Amino acid sequence: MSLTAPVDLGLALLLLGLAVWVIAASATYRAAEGFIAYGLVLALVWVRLGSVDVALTEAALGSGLTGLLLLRAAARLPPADPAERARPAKGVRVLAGLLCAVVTAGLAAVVLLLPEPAPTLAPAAAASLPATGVGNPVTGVLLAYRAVDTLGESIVLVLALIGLWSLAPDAAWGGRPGALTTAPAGSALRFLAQVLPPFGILVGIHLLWVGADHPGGKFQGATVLAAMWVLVIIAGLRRPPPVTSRATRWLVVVGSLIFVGIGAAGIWLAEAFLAYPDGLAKPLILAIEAALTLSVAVILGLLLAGPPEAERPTERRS
Amino acid sequence: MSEATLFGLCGAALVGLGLYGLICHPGALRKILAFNLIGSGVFLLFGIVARRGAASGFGGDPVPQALVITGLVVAFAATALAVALVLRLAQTSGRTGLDPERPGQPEGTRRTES
Amino acid sequence: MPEFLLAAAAFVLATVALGLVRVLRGPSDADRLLAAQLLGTGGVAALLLLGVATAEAAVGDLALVLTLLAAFASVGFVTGLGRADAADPRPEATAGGDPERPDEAGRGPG
Amino acid sequence: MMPVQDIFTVAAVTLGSLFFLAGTVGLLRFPDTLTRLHALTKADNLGLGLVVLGLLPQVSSPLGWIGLIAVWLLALLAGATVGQLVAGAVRPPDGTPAQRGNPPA
Repeated sequence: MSLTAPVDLGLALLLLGLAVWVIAASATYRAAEGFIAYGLVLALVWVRLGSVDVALTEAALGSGLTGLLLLRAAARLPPADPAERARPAKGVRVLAGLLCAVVTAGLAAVVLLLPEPAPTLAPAAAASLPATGVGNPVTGVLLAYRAVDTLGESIVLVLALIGLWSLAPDAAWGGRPGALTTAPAGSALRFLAQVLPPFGILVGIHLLWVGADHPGGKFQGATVLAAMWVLVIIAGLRRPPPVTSRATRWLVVVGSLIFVGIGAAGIWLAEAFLAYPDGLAKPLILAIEAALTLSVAVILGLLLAGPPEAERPTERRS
Repeated sequence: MSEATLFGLCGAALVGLGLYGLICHPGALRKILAFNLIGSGVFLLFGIVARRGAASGFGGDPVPQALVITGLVVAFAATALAVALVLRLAQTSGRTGLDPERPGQPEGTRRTES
Repeated sequence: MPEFLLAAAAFVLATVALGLVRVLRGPSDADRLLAAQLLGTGGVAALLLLGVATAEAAVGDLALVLTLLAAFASVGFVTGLGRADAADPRPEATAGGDPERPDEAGRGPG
Repeated sequence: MMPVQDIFTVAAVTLGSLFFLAGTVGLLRFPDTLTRLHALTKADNLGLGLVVLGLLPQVSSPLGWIGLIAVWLLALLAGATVGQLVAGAVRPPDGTPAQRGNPPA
């Protein structure tokens, strides 16, 4: 595989260069731009590390959604006044640099001194794979071998949304999230928001569907779906639902509820929480995946849409 | 040098860079960006562990890969919450940094809300 | 054949990395977006070359997702531009006319 | 002796890579944003298109072909729209004669 060395080296240099740009850029907006490009290169690195599942997640979530979130936040934030722009004193920066160099050196030493042969849980995961009927080992791990992690994660997402909504001023409660509304969209943007989502929805469902046997899965599919929803909102074709909407709230929690329900049913049917009865593992996993995809897509979109804002008609003056 | 080692060293450098930005940048949004850099460096370290653990016909150990996917989703949720906190701070006090010693906000941006 | 495809991937990556010099030089944010866009397309091309060269399946899906999300991020960028200059509707944020933020304009001739 | 589809691949991928190089040079050397945009869209559409075209004979499954072509079509759509958006964003306020034909953004 020595032929891939130039590609690897190029990717590593590109990655580090963009990371330096994110830290050193003069304006927050520029740093956020750099972060999007950085995420894209990182996705290629993950492909080189043989983890297409992670590469998909990084491209969609780490670069796409996080990048959009930070760009819009940088654009909304009032400019910092000079007092807050001041960097720490030079001595502090040198000390910080030294500390970071020590941390990096320590981690590099760990990387170079990793044990040979490498410990691995791959055989254990492979052994439990046939029982689940799923072909993609990462999906198998996420939903059978380490299903408790995934359940916790889906609940963390709901909690993050509750935390975000609770930041709304009292007067704004019950309103619609306002972080995505912009000035009236131009015709090019409206066109893109009408043409792209059908493709995106297809890709999202495709990712969910192939995730059972090939790289892909609920989080990747849900992220693409959320991105398409957010695109439609940005273009002004649809408005985000008000936070008091009962249907939205049900969509937010339905994935976790079904996951917990099937997990609890496992106590009686398979003698352990989150254990699947023999022969039913694959349909149950698919049911959980489908419900979670829906919930995660809605939650991710709402996280991007921000806390509710009061609808002030005077806000629209320019 | 194998690609795992190369990208592992890359991850170590990313953690250091992000840590420096986290300490030295006064702006809260820049701190969030730097924190995301640290996160991706740590994920890369997980990635090389996964790569080195390739066995049983898989390209990598699926358990660390699954952990990274979980981590990425949680990192996004945390970032969204942090960004909302920063925006709310700016909305109520006009400040974009976290330094309590310097409340200094330009005239007209302050809106007391308590 | 894999050797040639890998070399082509390295070449495309190197050229788009060169294009990132535009990110450093600016001058406007729109120019930076162009460089990022080139990196996106070049990255997808390199990914496809790499995927075929190493017979890595599922790279096609990743290329689709990258293309979709790159377009999505560009939209965020352009609409953010509109917001970053005078279009901020919040009355409490007196963003307009601040001399500290010339870089976020991206508009203006040339 | 190289099979004919390999020769095709080498030719198309080489040409595509050259378009990427040309786009990069244009991005670096052209004087203003709109001309740079012009250079970039050539690299985007033709460079990626030729690479995809060159890779087609190397992929055996019809699903792989559909995937490759879908990537290119999607990139065309996204590139065209984003180009329009960028051009709208950098246009001088309220139109010089050169942009009079465009609808207001």
